[in-house]
Amino acid sequence: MMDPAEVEFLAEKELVTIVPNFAQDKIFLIGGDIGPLNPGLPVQIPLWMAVNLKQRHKCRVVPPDWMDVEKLEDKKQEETDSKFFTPMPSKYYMEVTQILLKCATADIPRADDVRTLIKDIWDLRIAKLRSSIDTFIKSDATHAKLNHLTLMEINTVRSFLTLSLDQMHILRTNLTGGIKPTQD
Amino acid sequence: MSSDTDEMGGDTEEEVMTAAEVLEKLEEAWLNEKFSPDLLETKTDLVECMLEQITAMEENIQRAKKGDFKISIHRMEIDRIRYVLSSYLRIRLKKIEDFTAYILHQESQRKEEDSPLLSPEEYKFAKEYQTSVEGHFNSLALRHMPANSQTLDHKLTVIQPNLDNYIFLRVNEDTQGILIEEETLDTGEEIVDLEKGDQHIMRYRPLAPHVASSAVSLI
Amino acid sequence: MFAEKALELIRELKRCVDGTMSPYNEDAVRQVLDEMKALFEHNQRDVSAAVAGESELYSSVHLRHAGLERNKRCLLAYLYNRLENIKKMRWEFGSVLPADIKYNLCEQEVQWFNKYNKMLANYMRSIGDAGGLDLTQDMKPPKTLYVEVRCLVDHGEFETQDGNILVLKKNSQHFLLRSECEHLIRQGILEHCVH
Amino acid sequence: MAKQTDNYFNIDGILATQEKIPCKVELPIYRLGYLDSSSDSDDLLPGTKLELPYWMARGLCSRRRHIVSIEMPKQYREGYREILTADATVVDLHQLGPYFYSFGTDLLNFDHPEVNDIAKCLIKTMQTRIRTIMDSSQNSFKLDTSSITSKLDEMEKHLFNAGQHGLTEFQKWETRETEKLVTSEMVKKHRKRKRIMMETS
Repeated sequence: MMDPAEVEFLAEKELVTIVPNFAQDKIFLIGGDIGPLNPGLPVQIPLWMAVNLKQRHKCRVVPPDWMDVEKLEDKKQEETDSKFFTPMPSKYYMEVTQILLKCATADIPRADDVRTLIKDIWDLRIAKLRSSIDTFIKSDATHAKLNHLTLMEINTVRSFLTLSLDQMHILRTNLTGGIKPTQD
Repeated sequence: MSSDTDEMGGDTEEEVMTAAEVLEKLEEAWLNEKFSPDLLETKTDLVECMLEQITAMEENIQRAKKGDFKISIHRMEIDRIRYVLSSYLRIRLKKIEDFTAYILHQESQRKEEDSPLLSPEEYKFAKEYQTSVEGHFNSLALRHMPANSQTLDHKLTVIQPNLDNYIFLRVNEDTQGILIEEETLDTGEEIVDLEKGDQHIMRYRPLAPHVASSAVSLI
Repeated sequence: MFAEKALELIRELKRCVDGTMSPYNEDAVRQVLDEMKALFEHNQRDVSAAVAGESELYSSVHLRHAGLERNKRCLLAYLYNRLENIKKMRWEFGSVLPADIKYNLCEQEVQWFNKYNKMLANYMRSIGDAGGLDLTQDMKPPKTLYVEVRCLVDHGEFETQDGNILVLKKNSQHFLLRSECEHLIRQGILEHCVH
Repeated sequence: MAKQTDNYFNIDGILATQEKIPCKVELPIYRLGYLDSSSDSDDLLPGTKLELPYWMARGLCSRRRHIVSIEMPKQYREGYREILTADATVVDLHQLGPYFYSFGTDLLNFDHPEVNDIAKCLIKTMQTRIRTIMDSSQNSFKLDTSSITSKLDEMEKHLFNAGQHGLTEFQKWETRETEKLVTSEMVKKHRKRKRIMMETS
């Protein structure tokens, strides 16, 4: 239903900080104004644009605060200790990591450790997600609150989960005796 | 190089939106349309406004100096907006094809003051599509059948979207008293309050009016 | 048993692999219509007799009626699902169908494909006020403006958006605007090279 | 509309309503004796037992009509319900009818004392099996899944495919494969088939 590339497309609207190595007046985009850019001065721009500038060697990327080995280690511990999903520092943590590690590896300290930690956190959360799906379906509940789950996480189980619940709803409706029009 | 039609004039009471706000609304409409089982109201204004913005920007690009740094950034933005527009209209077209008779019926039952379900172009397409499919059935099958079988029984053949499909949503405005499960023999009725910022998974049906009013967004 | 042929048509659809089109089964369709005709005629006879007093004949009438309806459902489902497939092909192959696929369509299906092609084109042209929007493009979110491509076949001349003429020769490599070569990639004429 | 397969044009819906039900003729059905292949009689006479597809049985047995009476197919009777309640995960639902849930749901349209128990059994069965379907669809990427999928009913297979699709799409994204613009699936398959045909002819 939704391609991960589309989730990434949404993530690319996130603002990241870059330090440009050139000067540029304000750019009037349809989606809002960007800049001005001054050499050496940090500025926030959308991720898609940062990737483009980086590819053209026109900037250095400042990693987001949370993209830091110590902070991520704490986060991993918190996620391990908690029964529930903990709030993530960015709702696009997976996509932003993935993109920045590809196009701006050199700008990110201990990039390999960051990659591993993010993947560990992801795996912890996905395992939690699967057992909560199982509990949810077995519980006869008809709805659930899913705070702190990110879009990419939702997306990996989206079809499976919605189709299962659709089916459960039909089976439950059978039981409560809704007489259906016949169609043979 | 600035987007010169920065504002979209509305009717008397409507607020005037900036191009950036229109784009945001369009993106929201795109995701809602993507995840809702039924066809939502047409957002013709948003689509037309964004297409005008793109055209204006393309003209600006033509006039700009070759090799200007900004050109590629503007072009990338145009590509991104065009993607949202095409994807949005494609999803709608698919639903129109899947549920043609149902949608045309809904549209014919619509009250004067309600917003249209289809844009004029979509309506024309839906009509032509329905005629062509029924014509095909007729020429290859129905007219060769015995006298009492020659018509399509719409009660049986109309395909409807399943409004009971499950969807994911994010709450934009506190909304009280959503009846998510009617009272049945075995269970009592179930009512939930939606708090701003929360995410839920539930059936689409009780939420349909709140998607239309933007109190919740589908994710 | 009633509606056996009709069921065969449905089994044929179920077997059909994605991206293929089985030959239009004119023979089976005719047999289904013949069976319907026979059921209908028998029923007419029995209904007249039943009205004249032999009401015990109604059981057979009901059963044949169910058979008529079943045949109708299967036959229409056969046509409907083939149209769905034809439509999908319009989006995947473009406005010209490969000859071997077209060969498997019946005449009315070819006509329907052309009609669909036309209404789709008219619709896309009517979007907005500036010449429309090609919805068969931009199938994936854009990543870069330009893409590096390699020709998989000899395709001949190609005019780029800025008016240059390129010759797309097998194995030649080019740097093109994504928006102008997406179709050629989808149709397997160019290959997108990613590093 | 209750379920996807109720859609008039749905292939699985048509196939599910083709499943057989044991019936007993209650009123004579004249001149249709040939529907019972085990007898030479011209008519179907009261007391005759035969199996009819759901769509036919439904036309002859309803609140208004009792031309035949029906029995529940064995895979929905108490014996099988007990097996499913004991441990549904080990049961080969494909063998019990490739449309176990869909056909089971259709059967509930009959006025029959067991329908409530059948409805409960369908829910329980799905609830018990869902974890296995999910885990196998999510973990066994690149492994042979046929031993699992061969025991799934058509609806479950659909769920399995959805789960696996979600995973493969994510993995393609993770390895940046999604960045590559590709030939449409239909075109690719069509080419491949053409090549095979040319090589074998």
